[in-house]
Amino acid sequence: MYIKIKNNHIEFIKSANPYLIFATIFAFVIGLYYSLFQSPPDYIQGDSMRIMYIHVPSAWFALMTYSILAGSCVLWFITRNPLFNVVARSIAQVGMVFTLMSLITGSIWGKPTWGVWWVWDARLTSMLILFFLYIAYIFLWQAISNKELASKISAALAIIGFINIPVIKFSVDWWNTLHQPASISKLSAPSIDVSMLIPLFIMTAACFLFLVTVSLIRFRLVLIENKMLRTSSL
Amino acid sequence: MSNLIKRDLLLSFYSSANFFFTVSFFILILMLIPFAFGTQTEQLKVLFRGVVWIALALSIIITVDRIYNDDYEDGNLDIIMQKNKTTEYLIISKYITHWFIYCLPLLVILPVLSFLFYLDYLETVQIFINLFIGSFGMVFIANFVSALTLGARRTIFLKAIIMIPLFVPFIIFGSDAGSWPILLALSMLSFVISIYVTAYGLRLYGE
Amino acid sequence: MNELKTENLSCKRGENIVLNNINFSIKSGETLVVKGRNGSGKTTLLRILSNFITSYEGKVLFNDVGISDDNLYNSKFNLIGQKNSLKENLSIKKNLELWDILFNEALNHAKLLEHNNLYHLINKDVSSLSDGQKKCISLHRLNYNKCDMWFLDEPFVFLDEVNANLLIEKINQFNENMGTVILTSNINLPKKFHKEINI
Amino acid sequence: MNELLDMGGYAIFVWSSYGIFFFSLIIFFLINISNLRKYEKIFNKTKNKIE
Repeated sequence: MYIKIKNNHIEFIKSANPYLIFATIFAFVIGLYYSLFQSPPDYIQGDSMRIMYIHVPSAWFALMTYSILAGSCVLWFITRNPLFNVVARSIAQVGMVFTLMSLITGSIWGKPTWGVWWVWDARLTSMLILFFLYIAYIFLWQAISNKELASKISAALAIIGFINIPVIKFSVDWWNTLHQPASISKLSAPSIDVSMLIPLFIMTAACFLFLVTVSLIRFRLVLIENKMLRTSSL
Repeated sequence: MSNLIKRDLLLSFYSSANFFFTVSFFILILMLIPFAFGTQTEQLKVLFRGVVWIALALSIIITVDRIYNDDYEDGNLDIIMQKNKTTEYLIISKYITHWFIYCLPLLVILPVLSFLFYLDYLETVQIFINLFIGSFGMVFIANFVSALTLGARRTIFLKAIIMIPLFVPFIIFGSDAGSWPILLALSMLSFVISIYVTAYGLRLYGE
Repeated sequence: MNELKTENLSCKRGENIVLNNINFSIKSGETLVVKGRNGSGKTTLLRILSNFITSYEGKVLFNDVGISDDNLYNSKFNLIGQKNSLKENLSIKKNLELWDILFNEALNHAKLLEHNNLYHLINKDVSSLSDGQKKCISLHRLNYNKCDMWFLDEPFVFLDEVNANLLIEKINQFNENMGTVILTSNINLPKKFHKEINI
Repeated sequence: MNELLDMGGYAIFVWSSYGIFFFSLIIFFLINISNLRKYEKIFNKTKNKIE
């Protein structure tokens, strides 16, 4: 179970880096072409529907990244393998960026669709709180000077946040049924046309490639950071 | 365990300024409602139910450093941990004293304040019950955040960022009159999590 | 007759080794001086011995029982760390009262503090005292808790000659009553004690 | 081309969201890449000193 990070692994990641960057750019270009030119406008929402192609992938990856983050923190506590800590720390900031992007694009999309920039419903509120969980994770690590301690504590915090998210989702849902009796017509379950599915799929793939690329760059960064912490404290 | 409670109570008695500060802070936040929103009776009633929770959350946040940090920084936590080999007793007595010193005064002053905001007896009792149960849950959360962030000094803003998302469920349910069973469930959940996490934080601190 | 000993004690902090293969044994009535440079792990050693740090390699045995297994061990020592454990904004008297409760023991502070010529200051705030005076009051904690061992972390720092001699006298007395003392120091002490190790 | 730029009347929303999205992603990527270069440089220097 104990996976040690060897030098040739890092060399491999290093050599894969340009290809990954190229693939990401390529996927984004294709995705942009499909989402802006090739797909038809939605018959209700018109062209504002196109924001979905960047909003939905970033929301997915915001959630997925936090799941990976919390999962690797749990695995770190179980196996004591430092690799999981490095993974958690390298993925956190990418997740934060995706969360912020999904919030921004979501509210820009909300203006033409709902008529308002922001709706206090469960999904948006828990996304906002997710953003603050990322911030807490990242900045707590920076605030504690003993870095080994910092990793442990911020990992514990990430797991608590993971428990908190469903609780918040549930309570905001409950709150909505009490305080806002369907004042805003939400998007009904979208029956997405195939012509919309293709750009969405390509954009998702592109965002995934971006996630992998930047996470691997940050992986190397975090490894070097760890080594520097070690040598300077000797 | 009883020694620690006695000592913490005496300490808060000696530095009784702290105690008056939190109560004054609580009252002053609520006092801002009429200034900010006007003095219409119906509006004040509605706002009071919500803002009383915000005031409670803020007064707990500003006291979070006093739970473990003060004792950690001057070294008293060493003695406390040496004297209490079973960390759970230590943690539970800290819960009790923190609630007793910083939440009980707020609850005592609450009926007076709610009459100032034109609420009748029944409504006051409902708010009181909710606040009573919810304040325990918030104290549990404040305790584990305090224990976890012992290594990060003087970062009250960061602690607030960590704590406010955890307070959200309490505030959502707190402002509804009949939701005390859910608050009780939330408090119990936070107790279970808190006692593990606080013990973990204190153990890490010891190292 | 108590014996405290370590066998191949090593301690790692992340990747760097703080303590490497520490072996010593100390019996009742003896004093061990732990010497070493700044950051050589003296404080870590004392914190291991007082059960605060539990993740280490090797063994720490008190009367041939591991210290983390011995439920009574925590009441057998007094640790005086580098922090003074004093509330700066309270007077000495109030601080002593708080300690009395914490240690569950009421001492005759007047007599004990007169020794260090501190009793007339008892109503002053701790923040108005000098570092040496704070250290003296911190060392006053040794009077609590009739125990078998004292762990002193840099006890002579900030002390003037008179107080340092008083402390040495106190340690000698404690040794005669079959007490064990482990103290750390990075300077040469005015008196030779029984044992000395370098780390 | 004008049709594309107009986006059926939603131009400001679509283009601003796409703009913000890609701008942030690129900036984030560049920050990390430059941080990596910087750290690698410092690390190699210290490694040479130790050796």
